[in-house]
Amino acid sequence: EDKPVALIVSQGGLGDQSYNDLAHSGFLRALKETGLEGKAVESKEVVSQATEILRRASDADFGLIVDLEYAHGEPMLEVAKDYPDTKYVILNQVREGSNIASVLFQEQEGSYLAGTLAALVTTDTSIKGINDKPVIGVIGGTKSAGIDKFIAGYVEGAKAANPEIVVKIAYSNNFGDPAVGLQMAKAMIEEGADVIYHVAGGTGMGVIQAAKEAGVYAIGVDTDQDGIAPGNVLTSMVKHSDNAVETVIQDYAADKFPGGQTITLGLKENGVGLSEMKYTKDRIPPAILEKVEAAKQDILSGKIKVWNVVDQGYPDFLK
Amino acid sequence: MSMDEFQPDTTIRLGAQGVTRRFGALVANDGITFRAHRGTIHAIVGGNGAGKSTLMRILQGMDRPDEGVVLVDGMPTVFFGPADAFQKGIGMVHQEFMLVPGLTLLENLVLAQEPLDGLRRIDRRKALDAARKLEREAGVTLDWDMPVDDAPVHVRQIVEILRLLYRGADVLILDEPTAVLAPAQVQELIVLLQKLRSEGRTILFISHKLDEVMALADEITVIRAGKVIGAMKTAETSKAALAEMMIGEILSRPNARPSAVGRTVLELRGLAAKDARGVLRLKELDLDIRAGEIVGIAGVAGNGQDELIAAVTGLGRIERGSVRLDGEDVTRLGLRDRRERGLSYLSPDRAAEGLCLAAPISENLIAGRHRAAALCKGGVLQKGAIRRHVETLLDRFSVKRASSALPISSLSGGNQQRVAMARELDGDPKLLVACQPTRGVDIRGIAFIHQCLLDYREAGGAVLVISEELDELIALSDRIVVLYDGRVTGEVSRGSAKVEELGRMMLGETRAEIAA
Amino acid sequence: MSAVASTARTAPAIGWRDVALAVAPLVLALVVAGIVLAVAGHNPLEVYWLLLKESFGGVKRIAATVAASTPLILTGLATAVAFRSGVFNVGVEGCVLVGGLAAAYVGFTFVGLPATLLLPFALGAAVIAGTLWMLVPALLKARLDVDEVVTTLMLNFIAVSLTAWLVNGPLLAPGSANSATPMVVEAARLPRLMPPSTLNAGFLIAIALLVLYWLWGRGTALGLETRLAGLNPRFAIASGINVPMLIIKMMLLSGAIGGLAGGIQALGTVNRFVVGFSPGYGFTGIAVALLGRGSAIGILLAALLFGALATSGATIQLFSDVPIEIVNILQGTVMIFAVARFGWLLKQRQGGK
Amino acid sequence: MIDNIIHAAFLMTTPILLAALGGLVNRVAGLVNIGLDSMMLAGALVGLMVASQTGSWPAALVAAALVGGLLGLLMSLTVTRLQANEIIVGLGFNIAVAGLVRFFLKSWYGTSGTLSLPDVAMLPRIHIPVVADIPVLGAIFSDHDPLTWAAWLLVPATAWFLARTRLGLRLRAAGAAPQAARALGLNPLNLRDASTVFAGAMSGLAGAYLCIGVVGIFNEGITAGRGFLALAAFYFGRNRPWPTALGALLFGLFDAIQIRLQGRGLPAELVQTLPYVMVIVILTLVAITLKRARNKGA
Ligand SMILES: Nc1ncnc2c1ncn2[C@@H]1O[C@H](COP(=O)(O)OP(=O)(O)OP(=O)(O)O)[C@@H](O)[C@H]1O
Ligand SMILES: Nc1ncnc2c1ncn2[C@@H]1O[C@H](COP(=O)(O)OP(=O)(O)OP(=O)(O)O)[C@@H](O)[C@H]1O
Ligand SMILES: [Mg+2]
Ligand SMILES: [Mg+2]
Repeated sequence: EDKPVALIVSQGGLGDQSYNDLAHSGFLRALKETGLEGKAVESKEVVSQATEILRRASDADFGLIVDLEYAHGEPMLEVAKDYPDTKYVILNQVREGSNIASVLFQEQEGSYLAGTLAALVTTDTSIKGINDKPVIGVIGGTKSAGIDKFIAGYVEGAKAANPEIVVKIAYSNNFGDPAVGLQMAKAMIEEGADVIYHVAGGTGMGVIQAAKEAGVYAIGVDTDQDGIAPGNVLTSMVKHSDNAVETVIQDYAADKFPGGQTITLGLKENGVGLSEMKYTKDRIPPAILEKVEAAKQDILSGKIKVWNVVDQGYPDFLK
Repeated sequence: MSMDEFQPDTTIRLGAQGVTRRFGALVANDGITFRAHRGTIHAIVGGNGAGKSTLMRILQGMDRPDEGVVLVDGMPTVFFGPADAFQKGIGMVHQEFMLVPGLTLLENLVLAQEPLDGLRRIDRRKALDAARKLEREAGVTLDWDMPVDDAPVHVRQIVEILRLLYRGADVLILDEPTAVLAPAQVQELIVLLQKLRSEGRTILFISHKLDEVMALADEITVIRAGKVIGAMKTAETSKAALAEMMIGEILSRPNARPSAVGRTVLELRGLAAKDARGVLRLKELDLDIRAGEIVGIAGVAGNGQDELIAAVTGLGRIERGSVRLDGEDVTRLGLRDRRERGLSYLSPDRAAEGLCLAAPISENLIAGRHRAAALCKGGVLQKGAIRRHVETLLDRFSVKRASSALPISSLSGGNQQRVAMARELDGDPKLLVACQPTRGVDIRGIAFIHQCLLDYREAGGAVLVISEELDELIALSDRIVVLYDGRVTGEVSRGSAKVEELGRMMLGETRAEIAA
Repeated sequence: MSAVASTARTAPAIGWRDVALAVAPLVLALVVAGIVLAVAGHNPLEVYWLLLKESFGGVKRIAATVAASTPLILTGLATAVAFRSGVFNVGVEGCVLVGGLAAAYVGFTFVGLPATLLLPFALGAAVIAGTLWMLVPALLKARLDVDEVVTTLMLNFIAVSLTAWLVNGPLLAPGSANSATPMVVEAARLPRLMPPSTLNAGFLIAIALLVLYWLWGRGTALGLETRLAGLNPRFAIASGINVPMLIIKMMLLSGAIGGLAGGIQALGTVNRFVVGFSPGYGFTGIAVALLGRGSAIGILLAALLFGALATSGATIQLFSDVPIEIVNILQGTVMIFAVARFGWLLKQRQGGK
Repeated sequence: MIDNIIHAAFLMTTPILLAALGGLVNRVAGLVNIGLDSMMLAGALVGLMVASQTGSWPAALVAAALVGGLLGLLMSLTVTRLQANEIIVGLGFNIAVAGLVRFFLKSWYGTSGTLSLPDVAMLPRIHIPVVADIPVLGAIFSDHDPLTWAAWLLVPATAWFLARTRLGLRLRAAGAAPQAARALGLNPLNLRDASTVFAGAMSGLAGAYLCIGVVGIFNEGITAGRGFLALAAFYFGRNRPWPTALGALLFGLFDAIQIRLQGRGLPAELVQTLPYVMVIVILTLVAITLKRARNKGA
């Protein structure tokens, strides 16, 4: 195939420092590699204009349309029927259709490991900046199943590692307000939290800033954010949605488009996981790292099935 | 005439040379030429809309002529804004008040020429000293820290004049300064102006009240429809002559034929009311008005008139007492319900309350009555019916207009007042509360409006007139009730009323005391 | 507030000179945005041509533009109604949200009902929700003279959070990764006018309301009273018009129309309520109302203008490298200059007034 | 706990307060400024850039104020000279400037959304030795940055400026009665422009505060509608500096509280509405008491 590719950016647009930016980077990489034409589309009205945009792209005969907007699930079904020769990709949900490929991420699995690590670290006062209180935190960009999927995994992992653990949960209600992220992290640090996971895009920058100021630890998300505040970002829950986008585009270029299939990216597929902890590894006692590694193996082997809020609804420990 | 033939005459402090100012099709000033000599009081008279204010605005640099020039000290001059005029010692008190609400009197006095202290703050003490000095010159005393909004009109008037003196103006342009003043206050003002003249200042004085003009002015220029009709020394003319020049005809005085008084329409008992600031202004007032009679309220502003109006119309709340309208107790009802029961109210404040200047003439004319069955069916306005109704009314009250669809701001003062009057007399109400019915209206307008009121009375209507014009009250009222400090201190019936006697009663003397 | 005063006025008869004066600003806006485009290395003319093609080039695009302007017509109308009575209601955004959610809720809950019942029911729910949302500020304004700008602005923020909570907890669609209700059933969806375009019967409703508004403004007693109260409350009161009651009525009406806008969006376009449901229709509505000088036709044109920018702004990205921010800059400058008056250019002095 | 809340409250208040005071003066002079948010955003970006370039926070503040003021001037001219409707112009500026900022970030730094620069000079915190250890007082007075102090000192200063100075008086006149001001030879339009420039400068500072006072980075969403909260604040205060400051403080305080109330059972979304609900509640209570008083009075 050589028809051009369209990337439809989801709400919040590019510059969200997470989901959209990540997918976009994969998109650009793929274009370079495959030499395909491609355009990214942003719109404040991406939700209400769903079908209009999808149809316009299909009419303008783009061969492949990668859609990051979650609310485009149903509209895509409708449109895809009318354009059998156009290929569509939807993320974070499964949509039937021979010309639709669905991509699912198992963020909860990576988050589980982050939670395990955090819970083990937070009571080990031998580590610089750590107090003995079994208190950790997590800050979500908005209260939604998509975000709580991360948070549930994190909490589950933490509880598994230390039943006594207290996990502070807060939502910034905004993916682009570092000031509020900083305030929320500070509030948690006041209450003894010394490891704080953020699932809040740009707002998370404030969380990392707070960890740096207070000499405690943040956990990054989506990309490897360890470098943003070396030594104060314990690890990052990397989510390779960029790779996902990149691969489907390459497959499409090679006429191997996985139409009708669902691509799942979890620990096993190396679609999610913890960063290599460049700046913090040596501070963490090997025992802890081993425990985390063990948990990873249990997930891979299926011994541990991490709770998925999107499929299974809210678990009791989040209610 | 061209400039080179023009030789400056320095006895002319301020003047105009062929000044023309157009507003669209309308020519407000049409080649006006006049001269005000140094140290004199020069009156400009003319009907509403004759073009007086327009000319004055030009003389003060607020507005620029389309043709012609302003003369300062005999020299043709072009102003770049009022600041420029102040530079040349020319200041103006505008027809509509030009004080800044929310500021104190003192702040208004010094605004735009504030005395500063070392820290570049406004120096309150310097300002106050200046104010006191001006006070003494003017022979008044004011509470300078009072917010303008609380100050009675005559105080505002004085502040506006003092402000000009403060700015060092030696030419004072006063556009209808007496329109809003009570007789006593007019006297004070006249004295003040004469004093200022004696100090060598030049004054341009505009008024519709020819007595004042005759009493005050040295020279008079008459304008009609934007043109100068004549200029003369006061000594060489008379009221009648002026009136004829102003409106181009001789008016027949409105005459009040005796009319049969009927049932009691308005009955006030033990009325007491406070003003906005909670001061008891109306104290135990009883008053009856019967069908077919006009009752006038005389009194110096601030003796309870406003509260009386509020109480009768239902616009304000009262402390004690009762109000009966045509036998029915309406004490608890608001203006709306009282209007439905036959009350009609001509507001003293035409611009802010009496009319909606931005709205078309027609809508001003039907506002409030627009739901009447004839004009409105099922909430839908009957365009045809309304147009006919409006045009008939406008013609009956001979309102000069380009089109009834134009905003009413396009009408002259007098014509605006006619519209207001027409609306209130429409749908024959039982009681008309007419406040300052001819404020700012020229003699032709006054005559017309008085006739309307008298006709209405003859037709069996009851009228409560509140006015600061004693002549007006005397001309209209079957009974004049004098209001002093919230109480009725006297009553005079038609024929037996004399201006000076009333004037003294208004200052608190009872009839008996005056007789003695 | 001056904004109110300026819109409260009824639009005067439009002459050619006015047309010229009305077009001049748009031209200026295009010039300014053109400079930005040029700096960004795009050919302004090409971009404008593309925008034009993408908004009005062909039936499909026109349909898209009209569809995009439907909610703006309604929010503009909702705002204008309040402005007429002298109330500066900036809370239409909130009404859109609660209205949209209410309609969606009915649409996916009472699945048993036939379209003939369900659709009116759902729209009715939207209207009621919007009306109730304005009740508090209306009463506060009319009875206690609490400034409506603050209260309605605050209510917007509250509406965002409240709806977010509802669609994420009680009303969350199972198996959904972001806060969204289930889809509304077919029976609850507004019929599309020219499938596959999302242009739907909601547009007809909007137009109908626009006509009603026009008639109401010039032909009815209530319209007259509203205008007078907006222009000069003291006068209105002195003429025996019940102004507080009028203010309540108009604010509730404004809320009702705002709610309807949300309902139509939920039942016609998005077919559910989801976070990010309204990209600020309420706020654009303010611009639409003011830009349209409060007149029915003006509102229609302004809504079409912004609708066109919204649709074409999104789709031109498929055919050029013009990024969304450039489109935003264009939208902004159009807004700014579209209300500029150039009367002063043709020397026209206002005298004393 | 309480200390932390108080301290955080002041932190969150400062940007709103700065912008609100600017908007207040602007409105007193007769222009309602809906565009504060845009000036904040520009100020934030420029503030960060200069703070990183020069490594001096005063320079950053000056730059932020300048760019804010410049935007203010542009906005004012379109309103006063082109007689454009101030509300739309404000909304338009918010959209256009947001676009410009993104455009600039992309074309200049090749990033979108967030900008983090090396060695940004953050605002210093002023630690007051003894006071710092006193419970509540410490939180109120100690460890705040210069801008927070400036903001609060500006409250009485603004009140004094409007009441006592020549310019203040003239601004009030220009707002309350432009015709009268004109008749006295003042130029209401120029005065109005001046006030808008001030509002812009203050908003610019508010933006800079978010960037170099709170977090060391810029994000296109960093103002998070605070310009509108500022608007609400000076409407709340009915143009009087102290009540306006109170309004701003309400937002800051209840924001600080809601952050700490989260995860205590109540749904986060509802807790987040606390500041907005409280503002309405308090306005209502004030209005009721006023009405009571009036009814007694007359
Ligand atoms: N602002 C305006 N715009 C347009 N036309 C106006 C305006 N002002 C006045 N006119 C018209 O110019 C004509 C002259 O008005 P003018 O005030 O001279 O009437 P008038 O004879 O003085 O009436 P009156 O004596 O009752 O005031 C009137 O018909 C009026 O409608
Ligand atoms: N700004 C304006 N625009 C249009 N017409 C105007 C304007 N100002 C005045 N006019 C009209 O010009 C004519 C002269 O107005 P002007 O105010 O000078 O009359 P006047 O002699 O002062 O009347 P009055 O005695 O009622 O004050 C009137 O018809 C008036 O309506
Ligand atoms: Mg006149
Ligand atoms: Mg006049």
